[in-house]
Amino acid sequence: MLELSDRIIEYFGLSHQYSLIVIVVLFFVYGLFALTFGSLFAGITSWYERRIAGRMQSRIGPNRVGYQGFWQWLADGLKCWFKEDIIPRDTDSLLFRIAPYLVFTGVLCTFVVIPFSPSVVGSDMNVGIVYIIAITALVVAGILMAGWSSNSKWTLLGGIRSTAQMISYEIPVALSLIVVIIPAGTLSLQKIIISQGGAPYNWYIFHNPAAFVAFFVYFIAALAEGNRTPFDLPEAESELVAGYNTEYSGMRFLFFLFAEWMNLYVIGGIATALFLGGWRIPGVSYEVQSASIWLEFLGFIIYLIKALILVNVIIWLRWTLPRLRIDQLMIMCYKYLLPISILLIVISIIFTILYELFPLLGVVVRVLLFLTSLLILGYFSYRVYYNIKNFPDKVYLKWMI
Amino acid sequence: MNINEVHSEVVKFFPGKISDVITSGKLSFFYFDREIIYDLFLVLRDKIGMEFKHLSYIASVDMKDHFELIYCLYSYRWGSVIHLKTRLNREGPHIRTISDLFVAAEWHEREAYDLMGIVFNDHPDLRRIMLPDDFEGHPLRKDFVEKDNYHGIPTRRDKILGRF
Amino acid sequence: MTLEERLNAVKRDNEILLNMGPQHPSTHGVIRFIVRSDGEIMVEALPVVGYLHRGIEKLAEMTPYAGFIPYTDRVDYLAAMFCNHAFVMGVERLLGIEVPRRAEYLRVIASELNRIASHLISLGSMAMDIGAFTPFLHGIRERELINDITEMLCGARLTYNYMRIGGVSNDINDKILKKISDFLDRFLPGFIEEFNRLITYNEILVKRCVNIGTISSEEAINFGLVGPNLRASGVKWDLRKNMPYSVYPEFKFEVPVGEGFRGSVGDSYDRFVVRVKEMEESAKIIRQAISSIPDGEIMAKVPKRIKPPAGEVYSAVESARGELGYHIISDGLENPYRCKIRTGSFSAMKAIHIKSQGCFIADLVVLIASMDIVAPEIDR
Amino acid sequence: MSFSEYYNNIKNSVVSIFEGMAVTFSWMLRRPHTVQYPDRVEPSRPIVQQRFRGLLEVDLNICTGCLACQRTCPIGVIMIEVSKGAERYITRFDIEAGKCMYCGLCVEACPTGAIRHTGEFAFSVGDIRKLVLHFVNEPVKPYKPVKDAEPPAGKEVGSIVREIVNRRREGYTQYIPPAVPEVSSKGDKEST
Repeated sequence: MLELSDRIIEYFGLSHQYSLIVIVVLFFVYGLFALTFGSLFAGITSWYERRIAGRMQSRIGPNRVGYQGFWQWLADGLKCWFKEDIIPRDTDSLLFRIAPYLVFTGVLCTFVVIPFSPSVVGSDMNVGIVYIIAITALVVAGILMAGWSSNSKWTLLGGIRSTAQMISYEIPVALSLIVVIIPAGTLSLQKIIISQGGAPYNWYIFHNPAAFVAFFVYFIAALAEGNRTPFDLPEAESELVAGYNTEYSGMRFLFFLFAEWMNLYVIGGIATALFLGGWRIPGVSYEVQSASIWLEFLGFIIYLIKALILVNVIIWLRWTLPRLRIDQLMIMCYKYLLPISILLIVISIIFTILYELFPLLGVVVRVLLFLTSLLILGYFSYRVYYNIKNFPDKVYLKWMI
Repeated sequence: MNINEVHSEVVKFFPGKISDVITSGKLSFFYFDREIIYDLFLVLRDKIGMEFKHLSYIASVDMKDHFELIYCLYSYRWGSVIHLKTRLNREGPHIRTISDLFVAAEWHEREAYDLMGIVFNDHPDLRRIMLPDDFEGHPLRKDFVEKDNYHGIPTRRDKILGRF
Repeated sequence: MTLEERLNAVKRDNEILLNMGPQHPSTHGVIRFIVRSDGEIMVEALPVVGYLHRGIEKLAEMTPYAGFIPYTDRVDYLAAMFCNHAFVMGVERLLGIEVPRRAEYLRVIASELNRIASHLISLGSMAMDIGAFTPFLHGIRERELINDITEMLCGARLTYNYMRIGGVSNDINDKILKKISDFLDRFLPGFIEEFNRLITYNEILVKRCVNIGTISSEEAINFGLVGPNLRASGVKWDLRKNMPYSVYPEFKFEVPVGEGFRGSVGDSYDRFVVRVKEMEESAKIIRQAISSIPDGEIMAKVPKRIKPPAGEVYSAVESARGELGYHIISDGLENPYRCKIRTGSFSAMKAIHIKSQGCFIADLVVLIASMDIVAPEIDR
Repeated sequence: MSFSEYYNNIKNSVVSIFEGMAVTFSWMLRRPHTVQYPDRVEPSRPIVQQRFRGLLEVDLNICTGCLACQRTCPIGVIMIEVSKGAERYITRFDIEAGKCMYCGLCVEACPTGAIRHTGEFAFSVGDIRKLVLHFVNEPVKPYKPVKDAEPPAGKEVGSIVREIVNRRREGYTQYIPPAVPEVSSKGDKEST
């Protein structure tokens, strides 16, 4: 953000003593942009998720409010805004009120670090990843407050379950990110993206087999972090009615939902930044890209597309998989994800050393991994084709009916 | 193992306490005295030749001057079903429970207690199963008269037809 | 002894009393469980039933035989055809009427279609209780086709009132036969394989259902379990095979039995898989029935006012939830003197009460769903 | 927990999740099955099949006033009043659509098929008293079936009920059963 302010000062030819004001204005503008982008993204994903869920369950999903139901999220938002915001009688009212805002800010603060394009980023901290892991602890506090203060047994159960889950899954998230930091050498997200090349095969996901597996470990652990799909235990409808946010209504309830859907983008954003080469355009070096405005905008679009693909996978997982039980969740974290991610770090170190000794090996491994991922995609599309062939319902892509 | 073979076996154990096989309509059964219920069912369940291990249901019938309990037993090993009946007097019908022999019996006996008012001695958890706890009377009895309201809620539904 | 006394008798201080009340997303229908648990592990889940008690047995004593058939639909609205069949078969035995073969075939076709529909709902809602929404909606989509067929056949989607004493009310025509065979071509190889790939072999569902509420065969018989719950525990007992009624002996079908597919014999996963296999068998029966349906009229000669001779009869049918029997006592008048209805879910509740001790709250939900209990069947 | 079991757990879950996602993705490419009733209805999927037991309807041209339907109805939902005296008139034929369970027993009991089920089902009313369908506005002579003469042409199925259903938006007016026309005291037989 600081180079951006210097470039603006030269552009307008102001003298340098104004730089403080320009930085403050820039931060304010960026804060506004991050908030609106996050909320818009959360809103539209809520509509998008219900449409995708509909399609997967051979039904249609909301298509009445606006074109194809696009304004459904606005309608829900207004409904929640005008709905009466009930605070049950004997709740711990202070904690009850603060909890949703804590959860919301916890998620929003990660936007500081997630880059949008080469120069547009909140603040390119050199402790980017550590900051992300630290700030999500705020969400845990918020959920526990919500669970405890609603003063009902069900919400208490939901709150305690989700704290246990989120705290224990922060470790695999951190460890699996370290696997990528070893070859990158830095903690700041911008520099990690810069150190990845543009073309797909020199993304960090294909850098070495450990990073390839680490991508999936991170993805699963981040899902648990965001209380999504196989791990949406805290608000397990069938058992705990709605988990920690049962007693909330109106705008407070909306903040919880905002946090959940914004979390989707956070997971997608961090994964693209670290594993899928962020806003790098294939064949364009960093210097060229940061020079022209249009290439930066293209970088932002590419970043968004990659993040959206991951968000799509998260939504798709939600409507396919059942839910894990609380003890299976813990076993999976401590017996499967943790040892595997530690093992991956060791392998990643070995590979980085090997790459120093034989630079050619790096290219070979990268291309091999890239081909294996193409192979997996090919096998997957064969399975989809097999499904379609074996059932009388034929493909019908004019699905915007 | 149809009903007659079972009857001939069982009569040897409990002479005089078991009536002979009666067939009314399409169902054949025999009566047994109230006192021998526990031993009779123990024999029926555990004797090698019979092994009636599955208690299908316990039906309670109000025969105006006395009550009757119908027990239906299945033997999966021999693929046969038998029905047994017992008579209980009108005032204060009580019989020993068999829920310690058949776990299924516990709920069937609670239903008989709830709807017909038959008390099952030393039943582990003899409560009303379907009706609220403070409901007076046992509806399945022939002489049951429904009260007009329950906690102020009218139970008689007025005839709509003809008034509108 | 009332409920409060029962709870105070066993109260311990470190327990919390959770009220999985009548209004709860995962108790199928209106049933209440008072869960005594410390944290996640349950000490006991005491079932409280009776919220859906309509006193059908008392009503039976006030309505004539022919008029009671619509009431039998309401005993188990998810598998209403079986309730019709059991009652109607009982009265026919009392009257000694011989039902024409075509009517028997129509009854078997309608019943087996109803079994598939009932199993689709029970499997779907079990998957939904564990968290997977999509299988439930795929099941409902297939069930919609069955509803259309039954609507064309007998006029209603859920409470059919299709069978009459002495036969069936409506005849089948080629349009319905074609719709049934279309449904079967779509259902047997295609849907079941896809359903299995989507959810039955899904590792998370397997891990959630294996070794939950394991009931051995002796326990199952002692609890009085019937139907898929009993067969999943390894007892090969199916009324259609062991005490054949109607025209079932003419069809070739196997009885799936639980063999501990991924865990021990008689756990929740076995009950899930046994139901999936039973759907396949029912589809085979319907195929055979459609291909060999005889001609002839569909109603026997029945007197205008049905007055069966004094006597008793117990007629049982293998319903989707096990043995469904009517013990009808008639005293020669127009109304039955007493009509006891024996249903499958009633004894399954007792099994849940015993098997829920010591497992997680999340497992209670799985146990309830795997027993496939339906509230109206319990309370009648 | 041996290593092979550990490995199998991972392999099984990866393979089964992979299969499950392939199934759901294949459903994303197919046509949804929902029929968007009431405004976008597809002709290929009729809302109501032919034998659907919808609202009951009585065609008074062919009703003989034999009260068979009233007797067979298990819950007593039909009420018919036939005036006594030389000239029998049907003065009231009410069906309480709110309490009826659409079981179809009355339709089978009717000798001439006067009472029948229609395909109508959308009948929500603001006032519960309007749920009672009144089919007799002025007294009607019950139809006497002549041995071989075919019955007079009955109205098209559903037309009578549709009238009542379309009138449901008007306010509720108390239904007064029509008075029986005075037969002249000498009881001379008019030509019927």
